[in-house]
Amino acid sequence: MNATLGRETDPQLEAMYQEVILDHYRHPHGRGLREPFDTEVHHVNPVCGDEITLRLSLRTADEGAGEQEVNLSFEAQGCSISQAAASVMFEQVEGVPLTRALAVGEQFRELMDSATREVNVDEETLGDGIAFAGVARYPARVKCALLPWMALRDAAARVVGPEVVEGDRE
Amino acid sequence: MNATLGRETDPQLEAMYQEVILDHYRHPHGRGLREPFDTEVHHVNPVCGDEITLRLSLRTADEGAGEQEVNLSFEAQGCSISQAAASVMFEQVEGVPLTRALAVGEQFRELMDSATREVNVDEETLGDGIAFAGVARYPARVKCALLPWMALRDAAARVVGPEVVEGDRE
Amino acid sequence: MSTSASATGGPTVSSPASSTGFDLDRVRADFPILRRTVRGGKRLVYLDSAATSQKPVEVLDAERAFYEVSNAAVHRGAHQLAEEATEAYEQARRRIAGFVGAAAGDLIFTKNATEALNLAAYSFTNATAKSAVGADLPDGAERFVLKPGDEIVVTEMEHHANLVPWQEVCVKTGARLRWLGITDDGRLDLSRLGEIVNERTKVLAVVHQSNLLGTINPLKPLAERAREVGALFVVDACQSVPHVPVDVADTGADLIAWSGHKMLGPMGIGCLWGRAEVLAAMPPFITGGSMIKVVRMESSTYADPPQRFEAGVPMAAQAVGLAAAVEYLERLGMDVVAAHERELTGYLLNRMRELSGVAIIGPETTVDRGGTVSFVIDGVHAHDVGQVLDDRGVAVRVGHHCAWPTCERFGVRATARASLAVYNGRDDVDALIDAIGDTQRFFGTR
Amino acid sequence: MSTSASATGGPTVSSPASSTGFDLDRVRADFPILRRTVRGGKRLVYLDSAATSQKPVEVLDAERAFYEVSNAAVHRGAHQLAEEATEAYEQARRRIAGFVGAAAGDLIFTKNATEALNLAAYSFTNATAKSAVGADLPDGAERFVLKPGDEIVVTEMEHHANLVPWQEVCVKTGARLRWLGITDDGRLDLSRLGEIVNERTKVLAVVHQSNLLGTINPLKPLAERAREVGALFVVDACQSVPHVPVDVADTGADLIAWSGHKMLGPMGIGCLWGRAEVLAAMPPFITGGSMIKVVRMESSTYADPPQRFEAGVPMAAQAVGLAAAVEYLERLGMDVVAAHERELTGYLLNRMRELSGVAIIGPETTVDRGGTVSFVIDGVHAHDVGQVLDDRGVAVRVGHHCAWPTCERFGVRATARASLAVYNGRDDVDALIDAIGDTQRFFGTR
Ligand SMILES: Cc1ncc(COP(=O)(O)O)c(C=O)c1O
Ligand SMILES: Cc1ncc(COP(=O)(O)O)c(C=O)c1O
Ligand code: FES
Ligand code: FES
Repeated sequence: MNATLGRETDPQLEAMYQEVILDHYRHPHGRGLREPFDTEVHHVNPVCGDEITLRLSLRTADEGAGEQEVNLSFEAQGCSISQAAASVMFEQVEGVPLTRALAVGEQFRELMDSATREVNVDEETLGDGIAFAGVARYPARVKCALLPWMALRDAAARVVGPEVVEGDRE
Repeated sequence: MNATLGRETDPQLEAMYQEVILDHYRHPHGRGLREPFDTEVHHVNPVCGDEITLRLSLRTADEGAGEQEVNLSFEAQGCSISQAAASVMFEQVEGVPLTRALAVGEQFRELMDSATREVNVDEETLGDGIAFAGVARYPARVKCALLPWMALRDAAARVVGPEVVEGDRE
Repeated sequence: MSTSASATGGPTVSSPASSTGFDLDRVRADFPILRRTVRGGKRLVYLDSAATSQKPVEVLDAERAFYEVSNAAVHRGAHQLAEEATEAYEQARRRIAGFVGAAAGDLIFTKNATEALNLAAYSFTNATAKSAVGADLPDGAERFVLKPGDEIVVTEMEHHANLVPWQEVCVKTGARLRWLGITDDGRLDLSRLGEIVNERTKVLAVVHQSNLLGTINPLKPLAERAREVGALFVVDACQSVPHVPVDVADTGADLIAWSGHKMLGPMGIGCLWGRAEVLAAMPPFITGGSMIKVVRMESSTYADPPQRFEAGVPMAAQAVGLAAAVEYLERLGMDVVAAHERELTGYLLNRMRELSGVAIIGPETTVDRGGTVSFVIDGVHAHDVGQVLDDRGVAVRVGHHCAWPTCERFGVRATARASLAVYNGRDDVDALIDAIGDTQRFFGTR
Repeated sequence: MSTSASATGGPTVSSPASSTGFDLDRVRADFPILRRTVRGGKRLVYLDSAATSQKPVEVLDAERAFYEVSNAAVHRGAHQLAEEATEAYEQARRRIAGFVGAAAGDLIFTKNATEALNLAAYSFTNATAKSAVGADLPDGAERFVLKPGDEIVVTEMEHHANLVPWQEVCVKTGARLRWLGITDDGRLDLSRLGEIVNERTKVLAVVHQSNLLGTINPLKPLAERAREVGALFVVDACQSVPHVPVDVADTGADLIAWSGHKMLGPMGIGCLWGRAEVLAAMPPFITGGSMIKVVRMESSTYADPPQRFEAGVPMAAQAVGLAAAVEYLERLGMDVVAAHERELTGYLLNRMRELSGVAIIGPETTVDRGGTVSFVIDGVHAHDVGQVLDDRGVAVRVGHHCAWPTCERFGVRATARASLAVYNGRDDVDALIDAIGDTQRFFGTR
């Protein structure tokens, strides 16, 4: 639909409202709070009042080295960017090892900084998250994209301890 | 002594440091606290920390309509302007009827406003006080010149009531 | 876009001849920022003056001239610069006070309206704390001493700046916070005024014009009720002083707060006006230099208002800039400014009411309302609205506008808000309306 | 007068080639106000920078450019202007923080140093009041909760801004105020440090460089003693940050306050730096918009620092101006600035010591002292001194300099104070010395 206004719309805006983002916004994945869960967090974006309630539990994978896998559910209200980010996040981290989920989150945070400094993102790790690259150009919207990711990080810190989550960062 | 620097000194400065002011500063009249008194007030100029302690008593004149006469004593520390003002004030109001003393004070306050607005001063009432006309041009020093007068006014208000003092003003 | 935006800057559109004898093009020419373009060469359509207004060149010149000619710390020196700076500062106080019909001695400069309202609120906290230990208080300070059972009344349409400070007072003193609600059409609900404002009420703190709804509240009945019960009547005039003539005496208020930056003045300066006897009874808030009478290591005494409330080197350059803003508004005439904005508000409301899928949050007519219009678009989040509008060069604010409870009252999380000022014209409104259509098309809701 | 003053403005004197590789004439050319004349065509000899400094044209340009290009309310919008304004404001925070070796997130903007010190002091008042009623406090806030028996230690050389707020805290909480004295040669008396700062001490608040004496206090032993007893160490750096390189970590301080207007920056902005965990533990001071997390009518929660302490629309233009001042100083090099001022201070002290009938109040050598020199002239009141100096074009400050107890300590009611900045040269000092002679002749004391 961007085409309707292609003549007028700044390419930067189109870069933010990627088709994939609008799709996730209209048809979000993973919605609805589910049981059981290890922890529940509630995050608010104070600028707009939007919020997310996120539940996390960790399951040890049936086989292998006993890596803990993410099991997520959430309920969120907010703008297209925050809703799409939550949906994409769900797709990316549900059922994957926690360490990998946190790594994606770190890459995502890095990506959001890309308007103000040279960043080093690993596109493979980021996966679909790369669609949010255009958001970084709108500083006021970066918090939207990060809302679900910050909630996940917070929830993980509560379950496995902040050291583990922080340690993952550098 | 202004002559030494006549070439350099702004006439405005010479107008403030009149010979009569410097004389009163060097040879002040009326110094020293005396008894008895009806009220004692202590005023401080918060800008410089200078102060005056002033005692006032009112005596009914021996004869005539029973007008109350000012009987004043004071102790003061401060700059040349404040000290000279106290000395001149003493000269002008000691032994005169209170209503007249307050009138002189009002004229003096009026004079101090003369740099910023058209004022109406009665030179006869003001008497020697007119020497302070140059002070009005230095707003930071106006408070110096008014320090003893404000103390007198305050003391009078305590003895005869603020209505009487205020009433005198308009 | 349907307006004749110019990519090279400068508002080249000519607005319809105004019936108020007001020359919009000339006014616009005084505001340098209106010459810039945004988002790839689009004309700046600035509809966010309720957040902060733009500044005419006179204000910038006045501030700069102060720094280039008379800069010194005021009330602190006897040299010529200090004299000039002090005179410029006090002259600014007289001008700004005169603008609202006040005496200069009753006007206090703060950094913004928020500090001004906190000054009012902390008068209660501080008087209560000092009274509890028997410390010195100014004569008349008893009315600022609170105890459990006392009540403070605000409204549901307050900006956080006139809500949170009172919540804090209540926490610290044990007083209870109550509030007047809002009717469905965005008016203050006065039906329970007599009950909610009662003998226990020590403060009634009310916004004059809501920064979210645009509603202008009737101060008269509020002032009367406050007086009846002996409550202090505090008015947040942030959104009225810049737009309509305000005379402090007419308001019936005890204290009135507003900001300089919303009335064409510089950032970093706000105002608190108070009735002389109210100010005289208030203990100090921020303490330090220049607000004292005598300082000893053991204890200190305080100067009279307004100095008592202006500790430290004040924002003299900003006061001078704000005085220039006031002169600018006076030259245009506040009646003319108000008429221009009222006419434009009517046009905006009319055009917006015609749109489908767009709802106005707040009164839908110009009766007792200002030119600050909140709206929501079906199916599009306010921040997404703001984003597309911004892309069209139209600057509006989105969010809860620091009036979160007001949003809750109307069941919305956020609104988009277009707010008008003296430099806006119909072309700006047209640009907004077009951009709303674009938004709906962009998100497929139209 | 012996200096080659020019009646047509502009400092035409050329100063002696400086050993510090510093071009005074070029610096002076950056300060428009130095081109003006005073009192009938005399060159302005500005020796009152401790009260407020003059501003280079870069600072004025930066502030103006902000208003002309990016003016908007920061942290409040999604449109391009709001984005630019927010970025300019936060970029300014990073620059200014970097200037003192701090992380941006640990720097709070206030209206002046006085507000910054009150913010520190009110943390105690508010934490104490909230704790008494069991209200919510940030984690770690216990150290801000005072009870009778607790002690707050200041010094006898504090500016009122770092004395009166602590007196107020003591009145409200029942804590006791104690202080370190001053030796006869104007040094902080540390002989009783161990006794006066003890286990009961909750705050040690000390000026880095005295604005009256010029003394630079040794922060290291003070910081160590504060840490030993677990007291919060608060430093008033108003007179040091503008003149010498300061690195917050080196100071050992928990909180440091200073003003923008004394460091070539605009009026209306001050700074409070704090260690991250200290700031995080402090309850809010001024409350309102943009410092909240969630607001409901019933109660509210607060944002993290620095936002928690920046309620209301902030002074973004002034932050941008202050960042330009910092860039200006960095371009000169703070080491060079400090060396220039130290050399000039030595010259001033030397020349002044030669005068008869003139006494310096404060250290007489450049060891651990800055370029702020108070003096008294036998037989002439400080205000009369200031008046004749002013007549010669020499602007000094006279009075108690908001350090009244320091005056009392030295048995003087008021001093005249000459204070140096980067734009001063030997010609300014010479003009001062000549004018002192004139003063003595004028009043017949020489
Ligand atoms: C040492 C010291 N502390 C505090 C202050 C207060 O600074 P401000 O007036 O900018 O708040 C000053 C200057 O006035 C000062 O010199
Ligand atoms: C109604 C109202 N009150 C208070 C404020 C706070 O003003 P400031 O942010 O300038 O302190 C605002 C604006 O932000 C406002 O619109
Ligand atoms: S606007 Fe609220 S999360 Fe995007
Ligand atoms: S300087 Fe203190 S009274 Fe004149």
